[in-house]
Amino acid sequence: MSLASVKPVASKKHTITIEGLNKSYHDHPGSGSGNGDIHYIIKDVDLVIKGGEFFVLLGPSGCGKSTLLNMIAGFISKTSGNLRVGGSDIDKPGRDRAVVFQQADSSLFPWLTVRQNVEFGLKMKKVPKRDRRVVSEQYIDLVGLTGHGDKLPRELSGGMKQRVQLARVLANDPEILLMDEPFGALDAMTRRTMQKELVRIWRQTDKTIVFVTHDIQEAILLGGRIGIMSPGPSSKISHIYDIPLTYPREVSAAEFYEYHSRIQAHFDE
Amino acid sequence: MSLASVKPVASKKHTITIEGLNKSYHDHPGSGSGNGDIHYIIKDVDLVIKGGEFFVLLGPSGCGKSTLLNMIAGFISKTSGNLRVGGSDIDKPGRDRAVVFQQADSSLFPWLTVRQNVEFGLKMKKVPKRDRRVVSEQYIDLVGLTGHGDKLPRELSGGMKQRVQLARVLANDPEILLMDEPFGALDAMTRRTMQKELVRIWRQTDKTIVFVTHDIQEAILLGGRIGIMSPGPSSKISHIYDIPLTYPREVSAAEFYEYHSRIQAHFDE
Amino acid sequence: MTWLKKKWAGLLLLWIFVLAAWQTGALLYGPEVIPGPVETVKGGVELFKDGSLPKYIGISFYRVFSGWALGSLIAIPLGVLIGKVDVIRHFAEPLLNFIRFIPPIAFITLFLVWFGIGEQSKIALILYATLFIVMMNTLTGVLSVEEDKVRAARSMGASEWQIILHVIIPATAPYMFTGVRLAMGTSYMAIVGAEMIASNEGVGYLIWNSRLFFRTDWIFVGLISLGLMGFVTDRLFGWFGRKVLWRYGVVGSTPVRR
Amino acid sequence: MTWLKKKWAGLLLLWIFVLAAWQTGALLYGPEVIPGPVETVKGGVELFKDGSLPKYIGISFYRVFSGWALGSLIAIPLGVLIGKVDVIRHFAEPLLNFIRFIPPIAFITLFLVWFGIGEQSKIALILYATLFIVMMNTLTGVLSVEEDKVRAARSMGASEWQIILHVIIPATAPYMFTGVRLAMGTSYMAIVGAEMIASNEGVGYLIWNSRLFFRTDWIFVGLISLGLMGFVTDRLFGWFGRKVLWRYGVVGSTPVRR
Amino acid sequence: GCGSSPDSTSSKARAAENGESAGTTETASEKAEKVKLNIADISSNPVLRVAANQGIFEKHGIEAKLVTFATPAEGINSLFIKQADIAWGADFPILNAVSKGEYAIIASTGNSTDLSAKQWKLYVRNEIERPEDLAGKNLSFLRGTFISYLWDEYLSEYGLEPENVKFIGQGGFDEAYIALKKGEVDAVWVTGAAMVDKFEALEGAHQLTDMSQTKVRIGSQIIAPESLIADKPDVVANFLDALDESSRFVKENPEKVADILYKEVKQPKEATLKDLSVINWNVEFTDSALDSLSRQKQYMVENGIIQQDFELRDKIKLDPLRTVFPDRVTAAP
Ligand SMILES: Nc1ncnc2c1ncn2[C@@H]1O[C@H](COP(=O)(O)OP(=O)(O)OP(=O)(O)O)[C@@H](O)[C@H]1O
Ligand SMILES: Nc1ncnc2c1ncn2[C@@H]1O[C@H](COP(=O)(O)OP(=O)(O)OP(=O)(O)O)[C@@H](O)[C@H]1O
Ligand SMILES: O=[N+]([O-])[O-]
Ligand SMILES: [Mg+2]
Ligand SMILES: [Mg+2]
Repeated sequence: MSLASVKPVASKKHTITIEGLNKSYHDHPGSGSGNGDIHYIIKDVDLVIKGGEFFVLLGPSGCGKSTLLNMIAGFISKTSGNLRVGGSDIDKPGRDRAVVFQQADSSLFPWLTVRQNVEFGLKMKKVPKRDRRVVSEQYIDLVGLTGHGDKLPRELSGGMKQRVQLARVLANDPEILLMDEPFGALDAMTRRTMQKELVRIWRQTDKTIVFVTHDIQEAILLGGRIGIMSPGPSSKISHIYDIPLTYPREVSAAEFYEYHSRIQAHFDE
Repeated sequence: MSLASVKPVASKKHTITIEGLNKSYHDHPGSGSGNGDIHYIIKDVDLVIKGGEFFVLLGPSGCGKSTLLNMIAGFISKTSGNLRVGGSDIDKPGRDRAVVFQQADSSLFPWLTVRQNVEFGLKMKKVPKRDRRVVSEQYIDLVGLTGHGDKLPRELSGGMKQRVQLARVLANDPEILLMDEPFGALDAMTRRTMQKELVRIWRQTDKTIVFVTHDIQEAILLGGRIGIMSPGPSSKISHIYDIPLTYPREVSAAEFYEYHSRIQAHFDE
Repeated sequence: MTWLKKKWAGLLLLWIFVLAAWQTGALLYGPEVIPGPVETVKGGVELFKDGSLPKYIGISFYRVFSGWALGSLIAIPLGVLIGKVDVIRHFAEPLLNFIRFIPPIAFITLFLVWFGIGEQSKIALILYATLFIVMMNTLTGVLSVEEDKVRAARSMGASEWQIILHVIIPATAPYMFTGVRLAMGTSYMAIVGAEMIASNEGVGYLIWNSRLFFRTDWIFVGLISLGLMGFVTDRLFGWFGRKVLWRYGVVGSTPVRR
Repeated sequence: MTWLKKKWAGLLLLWIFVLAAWQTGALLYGPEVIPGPVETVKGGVELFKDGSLPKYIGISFYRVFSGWALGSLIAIPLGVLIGKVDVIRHFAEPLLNFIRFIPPIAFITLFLVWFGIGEQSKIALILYATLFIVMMNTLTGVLSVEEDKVRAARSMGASEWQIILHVIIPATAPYMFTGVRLAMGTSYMAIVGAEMIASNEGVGYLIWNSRLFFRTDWIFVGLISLGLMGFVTDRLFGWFGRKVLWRYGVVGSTPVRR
Repeated sequence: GCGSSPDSTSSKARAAENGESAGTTETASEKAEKVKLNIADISSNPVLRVAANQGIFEKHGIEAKLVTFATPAEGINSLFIKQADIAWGADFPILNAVSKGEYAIIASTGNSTDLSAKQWKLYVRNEIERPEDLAGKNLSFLRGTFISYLWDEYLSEYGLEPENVKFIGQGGFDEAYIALKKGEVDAVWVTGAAMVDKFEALEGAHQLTDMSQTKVRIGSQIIAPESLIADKPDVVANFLDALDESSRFVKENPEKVADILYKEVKQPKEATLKDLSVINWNVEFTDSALDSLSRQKQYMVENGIIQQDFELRDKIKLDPLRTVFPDRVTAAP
């Protein structure tokens, strides 16, 4: 909390550039409704996410937030358009883009200890055991899990598991963090704590974050910019809000309430 | 919303009276830690919940909220103390006390349609089919599920399923509704809608509600009185807040913020 | 390679591959050991023409079906009972975990004594092969009914009997279905044992008896008939489950643990 | 009635009940049909004293263990392969769903040809009985590995081979374990068939051969030995899973679908 | 001996000759209810199946139900569990059965001849040219049958000790065939046309001898519970009479019998026809039958197969046989 409350603009190379991006599926020919029609989930999305920024994707359930994030992650392929990170086209997952999933239970490796989970990426890169240990200690400390390194995921609470996910991806030193409703499964109190922690970590490390949520309050608490996705099908980024509030932010602040009302109004209309 | 914003005091008979209530478990003799010691979950709880009131039980995870609620429901037995509803001791579940569970998926009957779920209690009472139909229509409408009566639970969203739970218990015309974090599994937007709906339904019907949550904001949005449970073990009701705000309540109101700060402070200390 | 992913192409290739492997084996070992596809088809036609193959399939199917249906009908209530009543479960579990390792074939003599040399002893053997699978699946199903469902029913005024009828049984349906479907597989496996004794007809008899005359082509006809009978009835039953029991959460796909 | 719930009391009552039922049966049918507990114990002692029972148990255990272990070792990689490679799965699935209805006993002649009259053909029969269960369980396990885990590993830079080794296999471990444990049960069931052929020793031989001399007491000794062997090794294996594989999510309780 | 039978006298004529006891049986069978009998059989034996198929049992007042087992021995065992009333089989399982329960031999089927002994053939691997070469080899025997006895006699004839060879127990001839083919056994006794053809065609093996070259003659006997013999001697007699008629039918109508066997148990016709050319079912009881029984019993007692010795003559009840075929009982136990 002793850091400056406004982030310095990061270098150009981490920038995510999206131009005229489309994603469509063929309707199942067998199913009752469609007969092979093309069904657009995302249509003509243009977006530039600058290196080092905390960008929030906000939209109702089913609008295509995960679809967009998964394309950036390289998990699913685009139908057409351009999608570049730091100048190179994205066609598969890469160590530069780390993903924090909503369900820690389905994405952590339950047979590995917290430390082994955190060291997973390094082990895949064949980093020697001793070096791995140094890195994992550092990130376990960073996310506030000091002393829990030898526990298995099942021995942790939901919030702690999400911290493990964070430490696990940070240990690989990615340039971008892609987070798909990472706090959606947590209870209200834990969620509040985790939001604060994430802001702290973001400010301590030098990462670009793309954060998906459908909670307006969470979006305003976290985002430097908030991209609103229109409801699907054929959804796009309908508006981008700049949130120039200083961190850490408080729900009770007057400006906070103002942004909340504006964005809420955007959805209500 | 056209009803008066303050509920009339209801008749005496629905009152829940709790005096010196205890619940303890023997530690497992086999497990490493304990050797048959008695472990108090709840110790010396005194509480009177008046007929027709909306009472919220607020406390951190694991403090014993569900344990207390399950004793009122008659699902688990008390270790000692008094527990009466309308003058008679509680020792087993009864039609007068309906329960709305947190997980709709585990408590609804997935093989029955919405309507059949709502008619379940009446069918057990051998009410004729035609009469059942009249009642179920009424409550399906009340919870805002008009037209969804022939769907199966799996075809509904999380919020809709909780509406089915509500309609299902209301159709039995219980005197008390016991609700254990019924909106805990819903996303933020749906949860807000359901909170509003619950207040509307409570004001339209003539029920006593005991509502368990660990979300301060939810507690203040809903409760006429809020009972704070101290963290376990041996937890009790450490304080009761009166919330004399009119319904429907708004998070952004100044008084709301005041209550929120006070209760938050209670937990932080 | 996309055409490889098409189902029909895969199936076609599969069959070509299987037939080729079979023919190679036949050439390698000679027809008296492994009859080739052609010999087998000839043997099958021979048995079909004189009416014995359809008769055998019919009679084996009748035995499998009767034993399996009866076994399931007995096992389901027993499974529910064992699951619901703790005292009985304490009795029954160790016994079940002991008996389930004893193969049906070992009971041939006993069943002959009890049920005679007619259909009954054969059906009883199939029944035995069915019983434990269905019982243990039902039992597991009953034990995994969510407590919330039972509590909900109870606080809506359901009696214990109503809870069994309206909650436990429908909630356990997918487990029963899986058990019953797995048991069908075991029943087909048990038919050879059942028709080994005191029997003049049936696919199991054909397989076992053809050894005496060294008609390996007939053995193969029998094996293929068994495989096909199993495959077809399993698919039909899966389809039935999907169509009729889907609202109980029954999915029609292949059960894993045969 | 609380004492009834005590486990030892239940077990005691169970055994008294079982013994009583058994003795009643023996009295009813006569000892040559159902030998009573006393006759059976005598028969067992007789076989034990001349050393044949321990030898038979040892040799059957050796066969069951070899076939089961080999079968599992073959089935697990095959299951992973079938699960991971779509093309192969399209080939293999219909074939598996056909063959799984053909009982091990039907392959006796074929296995004799391939593996001779020695240990190998018996072990091969057990192996066959094991193969499909383990393979299909592994396959299902591979198919149910959460996509998130694979994606996480991939975006942390794991190669496809590393994903199989470090994600798919550990995540599938509980399924493999269940399959392997269920297969153990089936192996005990198959031992009678395996020892029906070209065999002069073993518990299955004892059961089958005693029929020829109508030594029903020995048949019972054999049956009880099989049940006990199965029960004990199953418990041991469950305990092993709980102790060694618990971090992979393996629970030690009885698998349902034998 | 083989020459003494079958004679052409019809059973009816003979029954008339024998006076009132057989005569009443005849009329009783026409008027009264048919007597139900479960008869244990194996699929490759034509005599019982033809008797059932051609209505011969029915004619003799018997409602027969054939129960098919894999081996005669298993059929005999079904007497113990009261699933069969009458069974047949070779000396070996018969003796095993009568040693254990209230059963008696009611007739022999007359197989102890050179001709029938010729049908048991010894196939050996080609490297075995003389009986002495069997030393140190693997010899196959079918479990629960007389073959172990046959080996014992055969080996001792050539001065070989059982300790010098290895016996491999097997469950069926198909298994023995494969084992011989693969060299896992070196010598197999086999019978039955279908099997003999297979063994004959086997490369690497040849026929060394047959059983007629040995001292061993096995008989085949019919066995029934003593209670049945005591309570319904007339039914037993009728059964034997029917069997005799059927065995004559079998000899006279080989084609028809081959058809019946194919239709009912799927035995290939060629195999049946070959078997029929040497089949020799004669309902009788001769000295050679008694002889083979006594010798085998001695072997079984000595080898612990029969645990409690017994008096053989107590276990042979020939009264029903005498009433229908008095001149065919030539041995007096
Ligand atoms: N493989 C697919 N084939 C066809 N349609 C798909 C596929 N994957 C997703 N969809 C559809 O795309 C739409 C967007 O899905 P997506 O998961 O991206 O939404 P979301 O905004 O992440 O929703 P949520 O907030 O519920 O996570 C949905 O309507 C979904 O049904
Ligand atoms: N059957 C039991 N035996 C022993 N301890 C139990 C049992 N049931 C609950 N507990 C313990 O009682 C305490 C209170 O549990 P309870 O479920 O009532 O808490 P809660 O306030 O509802 O928590 P949450 O907000 O997570 O639902 C916990 O520490 C729990 O471990
Ligand atoms: O009858 N015998 O099989 O020896
Ligand atoms: Mg999503
Ligand atoms: Mg709770």
